[in-house]
Amino acid sequence: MARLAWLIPLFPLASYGVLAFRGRQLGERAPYVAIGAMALSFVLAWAVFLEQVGGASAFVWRTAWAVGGDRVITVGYTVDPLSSITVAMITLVGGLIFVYSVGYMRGDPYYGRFFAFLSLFCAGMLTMVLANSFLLMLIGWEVIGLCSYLLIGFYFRRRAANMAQMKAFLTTRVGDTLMLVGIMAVFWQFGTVDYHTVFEAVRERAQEASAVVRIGGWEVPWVTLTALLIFGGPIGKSGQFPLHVWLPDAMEGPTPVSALIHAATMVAAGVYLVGRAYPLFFFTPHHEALGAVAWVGTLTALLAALIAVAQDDIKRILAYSTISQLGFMMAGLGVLGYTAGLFHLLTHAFFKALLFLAAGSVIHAVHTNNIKEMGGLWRSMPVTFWTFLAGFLALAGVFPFSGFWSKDEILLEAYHHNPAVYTLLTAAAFLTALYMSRLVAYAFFGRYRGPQHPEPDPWLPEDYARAGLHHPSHGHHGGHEPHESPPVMTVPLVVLAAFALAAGFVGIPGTGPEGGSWIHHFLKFEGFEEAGIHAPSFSWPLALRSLGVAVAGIAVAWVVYGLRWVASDQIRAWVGPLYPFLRNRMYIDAAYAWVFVRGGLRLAAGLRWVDVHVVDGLVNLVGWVTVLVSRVHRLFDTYVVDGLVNLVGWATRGLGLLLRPLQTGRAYNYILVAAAGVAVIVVVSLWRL
Amino acid sequence: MNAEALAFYALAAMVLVGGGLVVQSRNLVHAAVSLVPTLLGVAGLYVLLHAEFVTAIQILIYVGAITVLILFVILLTEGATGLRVRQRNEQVPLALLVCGGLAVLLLGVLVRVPWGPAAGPLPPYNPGAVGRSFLMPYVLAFEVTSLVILASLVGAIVIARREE
Amino acid sequence: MIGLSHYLVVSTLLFALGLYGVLTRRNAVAILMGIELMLNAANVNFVAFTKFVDPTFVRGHVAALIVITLAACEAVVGLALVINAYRHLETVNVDQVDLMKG
Amino acid sequence: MVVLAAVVFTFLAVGGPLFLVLAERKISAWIQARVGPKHVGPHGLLQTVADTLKLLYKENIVPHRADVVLFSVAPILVAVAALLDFVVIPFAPGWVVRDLNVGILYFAAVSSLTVIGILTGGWASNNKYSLLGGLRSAAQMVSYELPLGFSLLVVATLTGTLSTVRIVEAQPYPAVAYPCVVVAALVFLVAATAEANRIPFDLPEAEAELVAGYFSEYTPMRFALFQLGEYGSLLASSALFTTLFLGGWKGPFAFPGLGPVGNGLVWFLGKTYAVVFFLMWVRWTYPRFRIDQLLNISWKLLLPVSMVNLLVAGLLVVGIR
Repeated sequence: MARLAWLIPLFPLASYGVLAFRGRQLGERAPYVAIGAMALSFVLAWAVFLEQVGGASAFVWRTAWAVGGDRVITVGYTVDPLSSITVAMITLVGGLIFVYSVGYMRGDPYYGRFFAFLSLFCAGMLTMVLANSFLLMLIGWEVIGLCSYLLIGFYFRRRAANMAQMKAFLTTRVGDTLMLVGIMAVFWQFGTVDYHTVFEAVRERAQEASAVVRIGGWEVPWVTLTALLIFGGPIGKSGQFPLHVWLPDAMEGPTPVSALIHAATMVAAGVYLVGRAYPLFFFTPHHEALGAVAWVGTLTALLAALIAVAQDDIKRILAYSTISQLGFMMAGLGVLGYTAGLFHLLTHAFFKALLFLAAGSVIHAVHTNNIKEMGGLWRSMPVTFWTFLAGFLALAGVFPFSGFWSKDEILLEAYHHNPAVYTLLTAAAFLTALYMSRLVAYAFFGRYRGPQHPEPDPWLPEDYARAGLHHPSHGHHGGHEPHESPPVMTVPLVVLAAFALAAGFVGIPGTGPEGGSWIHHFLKFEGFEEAGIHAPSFSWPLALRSLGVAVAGIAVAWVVYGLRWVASDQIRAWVGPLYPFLRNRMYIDAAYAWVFVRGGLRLAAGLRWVDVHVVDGLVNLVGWVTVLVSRVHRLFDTYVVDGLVNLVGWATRGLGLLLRPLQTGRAYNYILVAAAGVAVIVVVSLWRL
Repeated sequence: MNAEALAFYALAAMVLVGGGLVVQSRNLVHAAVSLVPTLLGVAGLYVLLHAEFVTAIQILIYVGAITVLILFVILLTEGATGLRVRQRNEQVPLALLVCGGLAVLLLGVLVRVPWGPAAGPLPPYNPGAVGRSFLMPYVLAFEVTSLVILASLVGAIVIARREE
Repeated sequence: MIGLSHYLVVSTLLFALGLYGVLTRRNAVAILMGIELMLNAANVNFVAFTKFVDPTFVRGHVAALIVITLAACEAVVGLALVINAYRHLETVNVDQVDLMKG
Repeated sequence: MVVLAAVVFTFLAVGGPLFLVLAERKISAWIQARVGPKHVGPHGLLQTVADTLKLLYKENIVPHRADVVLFSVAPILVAVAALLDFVVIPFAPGWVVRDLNVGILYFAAVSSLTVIGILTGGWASNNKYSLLGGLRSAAQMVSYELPLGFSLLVVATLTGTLSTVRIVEAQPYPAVAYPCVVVAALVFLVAATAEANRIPFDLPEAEAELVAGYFSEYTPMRFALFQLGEYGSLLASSALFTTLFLGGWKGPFAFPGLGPVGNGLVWFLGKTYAVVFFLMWVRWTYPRFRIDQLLNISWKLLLPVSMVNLLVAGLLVVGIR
């Protein structure tokens, strides 16, 4: 089966090809192509995955792609536990989101294009996961970046969407450039970009004193520098602090896109890459690259969770939650919790996709993104509510939902390897439960606060309105109570909810050999054993503590937002400037806008000022002076100089007449001379011989 | 005189007579048609040199494509009208001198240089050897050539199309 | 026995013929034909040297093939230029294409 | 070998096309519910022989102010190019004039010579219809050479050789390659029909527009040479199609008592004439394309399809290996 793994990304790619050229003609039938291709990939991916589960050994196929001297760049694919489980997750979640999109996007004038982009995205993502080398990975990486750009700006007539897509592309570009430099460094150091070869080399060099490079006064080991440069890519793609700013804005795209790309898969690409290149990070002196990963992750997790508490837009809350959870994963990987971080990546994909899709269903029903204008939806939208609740419980980390198991793993690893990180992550976990409960309380409980006659939908792009079309997802006319979405949208929710509930069971201790959990057995990093690092075993007190934290978060939120024993205004007054600080996203976006955007504009304006006043002034001055002087000179000129000039003119003309035949402007004359010249050179060289 | 020599002299004659007609014909269509025996003769020389693949490409590209293109352009522009127009510029005598001189000099040099024995036998299966050469040591040249093709393709279309 | 110098003689003569065509023709297409002759002469050299001097990697064949390819490119672009010139100036004689002359 | 080559060539040069002309007339007659030639010889079998004799006797006319040299050379070039195609066709095991290691490339190269004959013939006639026919023909043949070449490359990719004999030996193709082979075969068939200037691609000689295209001005023997070239290349294309896609001399069973060569000849000629019959059937059934349709089919349909096909074939070969 593993030999056929190269077909997995090809099906969506073929679907993209068909839809790109024939999407318009296919019209309403476009999704069948995309879903059919995804289904094929899904079957193949699960076959490969189950084979790996059954204990098949890792399989790498590669062939020479470009040969430059003795350096060979290979192309191929890797099938091992990590790539197979990720591929299985992507095809499952992706397939469900495709199905959901059939309902959500119905009637869109660019229906075919949407599925074409989604297909291309899946092709890129699967390529990136299955790649055997940094270069092929980079190709997939850039394809998904491109698709993210295209899909964020899918409603391309909306200015906000255009701004968001550019922001996303440019922000991630910062990280990608660093990563590209990192890959070049890898190629420079090892002469190849093949994962296997590079990692073997890194492992061997770990013992000897690694070469250092001087930056300013510091001596940085090569490996560390390379690892950190490569980590730049994940920082951008996975929305880690300080490059996280694009992710909340990316919610301008259609909701299925937010679910697929900006929650479940693409943003996880960075985490996956860190997992894939783990030896590079691990075999640095004192694991210092991992320390950086851990701290970036922790900081991101905490800050994003703080910001999420003060947001009102449902998709924005989920976006910050995504950032925060990605921070958890990074932190998990950073504190030597290889399995824990990747396990959280998988469970998070299920429950966050679920949350986004459910949120899309809610938006679809109530025509607003503001949770303060929702309320009481549990009665009118039962399926959405129950599935959202499942996702919420999983994200908050309530026993026995999947988030509990994976988050607990991360906290466990942190507790053993880095207590400071553990403390901060526990705080973040508390905040996670808090803001999610707030969201649920506002949106689903209380009474409906939405307008009875909603104004035109803010998510309705102008061109739909101009075309006299209803927004696909908002096909029904407003004016009455929201109601449940069609089955094509709710069925994927139910399936995802089942996974959100159950996917964590593979992390229960005792499901694997020797009392460990199955996931620990399946996804493990060989380097740990060599280094004598053992995964800490499950501990009840810690699990209870994290469960307690989650319950505490929910309880606090319930008291404030559900039962309203304490008015939220009061708390707002109480925390003082903290609330506006968080509400405005810690002013990070504003700071970037001030520094980079306004700075750029200021610089341009300054240069323009210099141009207008100084340069032009000088030029004008010179001009005036010249005019003045020239007036004086005019008389002199007319009589004396002109005479001279005419003399020169006549002389030149005479010379010109003399030399004119040489410059004929006819190429064949020149060629003749050139040929004669060659003959002369031959004669001369013969002479000297 | 053995068969190889016979073939060589016949082909050489074909090449040179054809080439002479190409540069000498007043009628451009005749000149272009004379390219055919010249190029085919060169292809024949390649056969004698055991370069089958180059032969096939020579015929396919030069005779089948470039000559047709040239004929096409002649027919589209002047056709046979060239008969009434002076076909040569004023530097014929000088050109004769230079070309003749250059040829004599080069011949003198080429014939005298001892080129040394072959470094080895030709690989037996030509297309395969050429392909391997293209994709292993000369891959950069190969790729650059493909880029040039693309550029000239686009350029030709842009230049030759009628302005709207 | 036909040796390297035989081929070199043929190619030299062919080259001289081509050069003569390039130097004396007025018609742009005829000049292009002269260039083709010169390129062919060079190719004969490449292939002959491959057989008689250096067969490693059949380098000469590779060079000849690249020359053929580039000759095709050159012909295409050159003829496109000719067509364009003819359309605007109604002549393809290079000494009459002199819009830049003062 | 030389004797064999001479025999095959003589047969093909005279017998093959003569028979094809008769076959075309008979088949067209059947399709149009006529009888066709029937007076000369039994069932009109000798009709084309008689026609040829008549053509030999008649005067060769050269149009006023035509270019005599090119006018005479053009038909010979066309006929010779068509006949040279047969050099690489393997008729039976061992029955091939030369098994070149660049066989199919050679075929493509030589068949492209026809264009020059047609173009010069059209020009040399000093007749605008002939010239237009020649130009159209050149444009058409150059356009269709590309898809033809790509389908040849598919076969070369799958079999790993350019030699026609080895290609026959490599068949049948592996089952996974069938989709590629079928697409390549269809592209080849269409492109070969176009290359042979046959209906539905016979614009260069469209009677209604151009009298008879590039050979309007040609009389007896030279006209016969053009016909020889046309039918010769038709036969050659069919033979190559048989070689590349239908297994050449191989057959599902062997006739007893014929030996390997006899069997090979029977199967090969049988398949070739079946293809010829198919092409004639098409000719007498379908109308002609317009020039824009013709060019669109080549550049917008056949070329992309055959390029993708080549890509898939390459992937398949890598995958199989």
